[in-house]
Amino acid sequence: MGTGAEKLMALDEAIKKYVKDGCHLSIGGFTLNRNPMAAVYEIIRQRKKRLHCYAHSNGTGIDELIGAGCVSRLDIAYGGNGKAAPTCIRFRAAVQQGKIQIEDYSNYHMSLRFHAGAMGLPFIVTRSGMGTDIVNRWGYSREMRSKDPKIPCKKLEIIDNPFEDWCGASKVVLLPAINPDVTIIHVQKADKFGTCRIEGLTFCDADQVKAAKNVIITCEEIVDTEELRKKPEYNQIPFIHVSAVVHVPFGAYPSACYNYYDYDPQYLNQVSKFAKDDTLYNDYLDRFVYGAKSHQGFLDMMGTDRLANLKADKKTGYAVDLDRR
Amino acid sequence: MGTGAEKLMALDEAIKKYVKDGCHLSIGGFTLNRNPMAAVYEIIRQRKKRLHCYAHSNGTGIDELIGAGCVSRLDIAYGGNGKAAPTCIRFRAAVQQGKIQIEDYSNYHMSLRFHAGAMGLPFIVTRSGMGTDIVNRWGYSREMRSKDPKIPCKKLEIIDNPFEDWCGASKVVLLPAINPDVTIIHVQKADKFGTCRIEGLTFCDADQVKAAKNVIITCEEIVDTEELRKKPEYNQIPFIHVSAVVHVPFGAYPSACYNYYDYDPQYLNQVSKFAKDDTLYNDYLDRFVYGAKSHQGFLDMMGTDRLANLKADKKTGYAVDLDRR
Amino acid sequence: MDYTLREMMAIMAAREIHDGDIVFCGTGISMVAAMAAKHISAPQSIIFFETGAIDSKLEEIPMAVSDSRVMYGAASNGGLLDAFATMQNRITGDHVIGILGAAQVDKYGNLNSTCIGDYSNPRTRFSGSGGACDVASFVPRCIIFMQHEKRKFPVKVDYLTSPGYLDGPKGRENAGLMPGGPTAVITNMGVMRFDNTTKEMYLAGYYPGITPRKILDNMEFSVDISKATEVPPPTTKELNILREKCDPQRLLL
Amino acid sequence: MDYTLREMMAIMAAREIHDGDIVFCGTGISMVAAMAAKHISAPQSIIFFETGAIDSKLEEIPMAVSDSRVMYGAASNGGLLDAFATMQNRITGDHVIGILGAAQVDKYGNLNSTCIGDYSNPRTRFSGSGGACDVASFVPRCIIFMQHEKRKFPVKVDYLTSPGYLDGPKGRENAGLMPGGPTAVITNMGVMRFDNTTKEMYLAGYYPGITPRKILDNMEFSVDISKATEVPPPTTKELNILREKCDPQRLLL
Repeated sequence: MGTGAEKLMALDEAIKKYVKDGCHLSIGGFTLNRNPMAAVYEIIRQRKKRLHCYAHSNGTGIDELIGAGCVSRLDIAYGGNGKAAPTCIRFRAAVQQGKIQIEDYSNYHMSLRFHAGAMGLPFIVTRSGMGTDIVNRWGYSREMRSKDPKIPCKKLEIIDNPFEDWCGASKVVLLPAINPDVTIIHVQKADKFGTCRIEGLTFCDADQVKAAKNVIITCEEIVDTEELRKKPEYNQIPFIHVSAVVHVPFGAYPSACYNYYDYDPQYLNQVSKFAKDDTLYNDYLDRFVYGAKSHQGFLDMMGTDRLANLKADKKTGYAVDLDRR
Repeated sequence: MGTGAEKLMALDEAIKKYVKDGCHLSIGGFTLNRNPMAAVYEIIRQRKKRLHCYAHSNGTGIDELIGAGCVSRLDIAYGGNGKAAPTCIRFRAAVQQGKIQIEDYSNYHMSLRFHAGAMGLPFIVTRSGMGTDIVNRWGYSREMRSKDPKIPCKKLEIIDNPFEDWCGASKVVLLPAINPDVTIIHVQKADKFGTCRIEGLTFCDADQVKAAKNVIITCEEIVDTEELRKKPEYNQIPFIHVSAVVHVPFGAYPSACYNYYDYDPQYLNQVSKFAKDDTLYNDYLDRFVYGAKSHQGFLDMMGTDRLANLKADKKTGYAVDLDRR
Repeated sequence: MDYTLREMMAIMAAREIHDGDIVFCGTGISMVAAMAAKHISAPQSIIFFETGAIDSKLEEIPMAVSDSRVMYGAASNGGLLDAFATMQNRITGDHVIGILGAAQVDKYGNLNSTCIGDYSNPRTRFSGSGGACDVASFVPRCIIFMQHEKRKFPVKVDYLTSPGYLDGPKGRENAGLMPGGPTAVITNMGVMRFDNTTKEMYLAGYYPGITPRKILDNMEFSVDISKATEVPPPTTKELNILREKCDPQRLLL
Repeated sequence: MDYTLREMMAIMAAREIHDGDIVFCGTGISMVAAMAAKHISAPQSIIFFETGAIDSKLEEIPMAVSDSRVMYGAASNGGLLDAFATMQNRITGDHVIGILGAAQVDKYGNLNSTCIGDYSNPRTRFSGSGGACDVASFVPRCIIFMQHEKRKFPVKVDYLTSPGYLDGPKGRENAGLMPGGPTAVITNMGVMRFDNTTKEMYLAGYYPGITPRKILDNMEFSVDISKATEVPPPTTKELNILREKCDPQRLLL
């Protein structure tokens, strides 16, 4: 929740103010696209610990947070990152080594849980997953749940349709809402008060924002309020939901930002190589994340030619004929 | 549901094909804005009977359908029409005279019920209305419900929160979904396959469309498919949901159509005067609806000067300084 | 400076709005009150409508919440689901103040905007809830506009459309509702508030020229008048802003 | 004309898609199959993604369902909620055919894409459901891509991520699911289908050069091979379209 005041902030300041050790965090975007990577790397640089994360399919962003040891618990539907890592590599390693606790959901389950949070409901209904282990197996035990007021007492509940067989449904699944302490998303355009215009697919970003107690927006461009308000119907997020606005060009890099730049296949392939080995991955973090000091430092390492090569074509919104092997 | 085929049709043909006596109907728009009035008047001209209508706040449209005797049953949140009729006059008369059966909901209730229908859920959750007569009093009896498979067996159900006090909720209301046989909406722009772009407030139109078995779109302009697809994120309704597309300029008149024209205060005031008396209202229908033969005939009666006076200003989307007394 | 009762009511409501409030507006006088607050004392208040427009600029007065005039210069134009979620959601909802009207109000602030007489066979039918039941269910503070007439302040409302405190203390909690309830009933004679403990209506203020006795004469139930004081009339500044900035065409005043 | 097994698989899947189908696409070979169907035999089929793009034009092959390439020329770009509602909703959902991959499939077409070993302490962790569990729950027809290896066709999946027919006839109904279930499992050796009555997998076709025996050798459970016939190889026309129109950069084939 935010007021009508101006909210421009530096990235390190926003992360310091809103992302606390142990807090519950969700990030926007989906696998290769519009992950708030600048914010993710800053969280790593500030060595945040014990985060409880909520993800439908935030490939790149979540995997780096896990790899850097920031995450203790994760409600997740999908840990994959396109061709470079069909299963996110640090996610896989952390689960196999028992370094994080996880609970599995489907993408619709997670989207609905954010939707319920945004709507102010305790739970939401779906017909997905009955008969599967997603419904039958819990990742967090009853005991663990009973000790932590920030986790719902059950993973889910199945009830008979109280309206007989209305809509042909005999039973439904009820899923508890998520209200993260913080949601961070990266958008194309925002004004200094936090009103956002997302271009292209919105994934679940708007619901993740509206469900959260605090919201950090990173954006490619700060746009005049008057300009954004000429077409209010294209602004998915009004400023009332936003706590901080940070101007970070290339803030989704190395993931894509529709109409601005493409994902960087070369970088994603390189991370995947490093990620396969604990030592190599630590070296990678030292060099590219801790060593970069800031997102601008990181972009400088990449160099302007490399970034220019990813520049989105005006007509399609992506880099046409980019070498994506 | 529609395919990828072209769906252009004449209005009378579309109404004849999809709006059957006794069918369950919802129309788009809200009180003074984007009611599909051309379709409403055509339904009246075709003397459709026994419609079961679903309305949050479709002032003008629903009131004319009721006045003309097309409606038997109505799930409704609000029957009002701005300054010209704070309570819709034919609606009031029909209820007081016992001519229609109604069941009361709130605007959020009705919006959620369409949302549930669009999502394919048997019911949806809210925290609105507990302790009120909207929850405690039913308009349709259990007996009536048990005889009609097209009405849910209960108005609603209250259950304890199965997740203890998650989100601070002890109880919630469950509302059954609506899946109308037909939804009719009026939009600014559509292509011949039915993909729609609504400008300005969307009200519940997209959910009403997605919840319905058949959908008629009336539109101000038929736009090239290529043109609409340059910005897919601004198209709220993809063609897969649409059965028929009808080109009807001024199709929302006498209600407003943002960016195209304003509502006509003079016409709405005139209808309100006629509506207060059964005989006068019948004369009104004879002259302006049955007598007009078609929407174009009706617009011709109004005259081009009158319509030109309602033309929307480019910057604001409405007729600036219109005499609205 | 002379003023009408309608102007007095608009100003009284405007005075209830704090800076930073998100103001849920209906049609009519509630819109003028919200605009007045924004121009006078709460410049950072945010006007929003159940149809989905947030922080509307309102260059002209809308005649309905669906009027295209609510869309102009807004931060976002969503739909009904967005608007009600903003109120049902505690993160934003706790910052909302609702402004409602009704045909009847009882001593616990419960509202009827549905019908007079039996629901299944009503003597007089009104518009129905619209979003009123939702707003009254969700938000922590509500202002209610009423005309002071005996039949409008009955012992029991004919139909309970929008929840006040229901049957008194714990009423909302027992029913499963969020905390909330009306904070002020603003009429053409005075301002009523609700006791923190009993949740019963009491007379907080009466307008210049009106006596508490006259107010009681215009209600079916009786209320405590011991705390009532005369309300200061609108200031010249308030009236000028109201007339010149909020409703220059005199559409609603 | 020579062809790879991957090309054969893509063509086999494309042949399952009917004109007018709404095709739920994942990443990789499923996208190529959907594009091939659209170019060859089902020009009115509609490609859509769980991320929310409907009827994408796909001028270049997307490398993930969030790739900006899925947005180009679409009828609408919504979000996840829109996409899954399109499938959960019977009006549109009954027209959807899903294409899924997995790490394991059992004889009732139940899929595992979560882990090998015990869920609370897995030997190998995979990506997890993504939208697969949802698609398999909602849509009436599903195509499954698999590599034919013994460990990928186990008697019991280590984790049941996405529902097939669960424990057989009535399995979905008893669990509360909608009708549906997989219609074909397309592997690098042949095509398996499911018996209408028993809901058990059977071998429907084997590729040129492959024997039913070899297929059985690569499965932990046994299936009926009595109805199996040799599958016609891809035609020159099919292959040309696949190579020239669907994946000219050879990113996925």
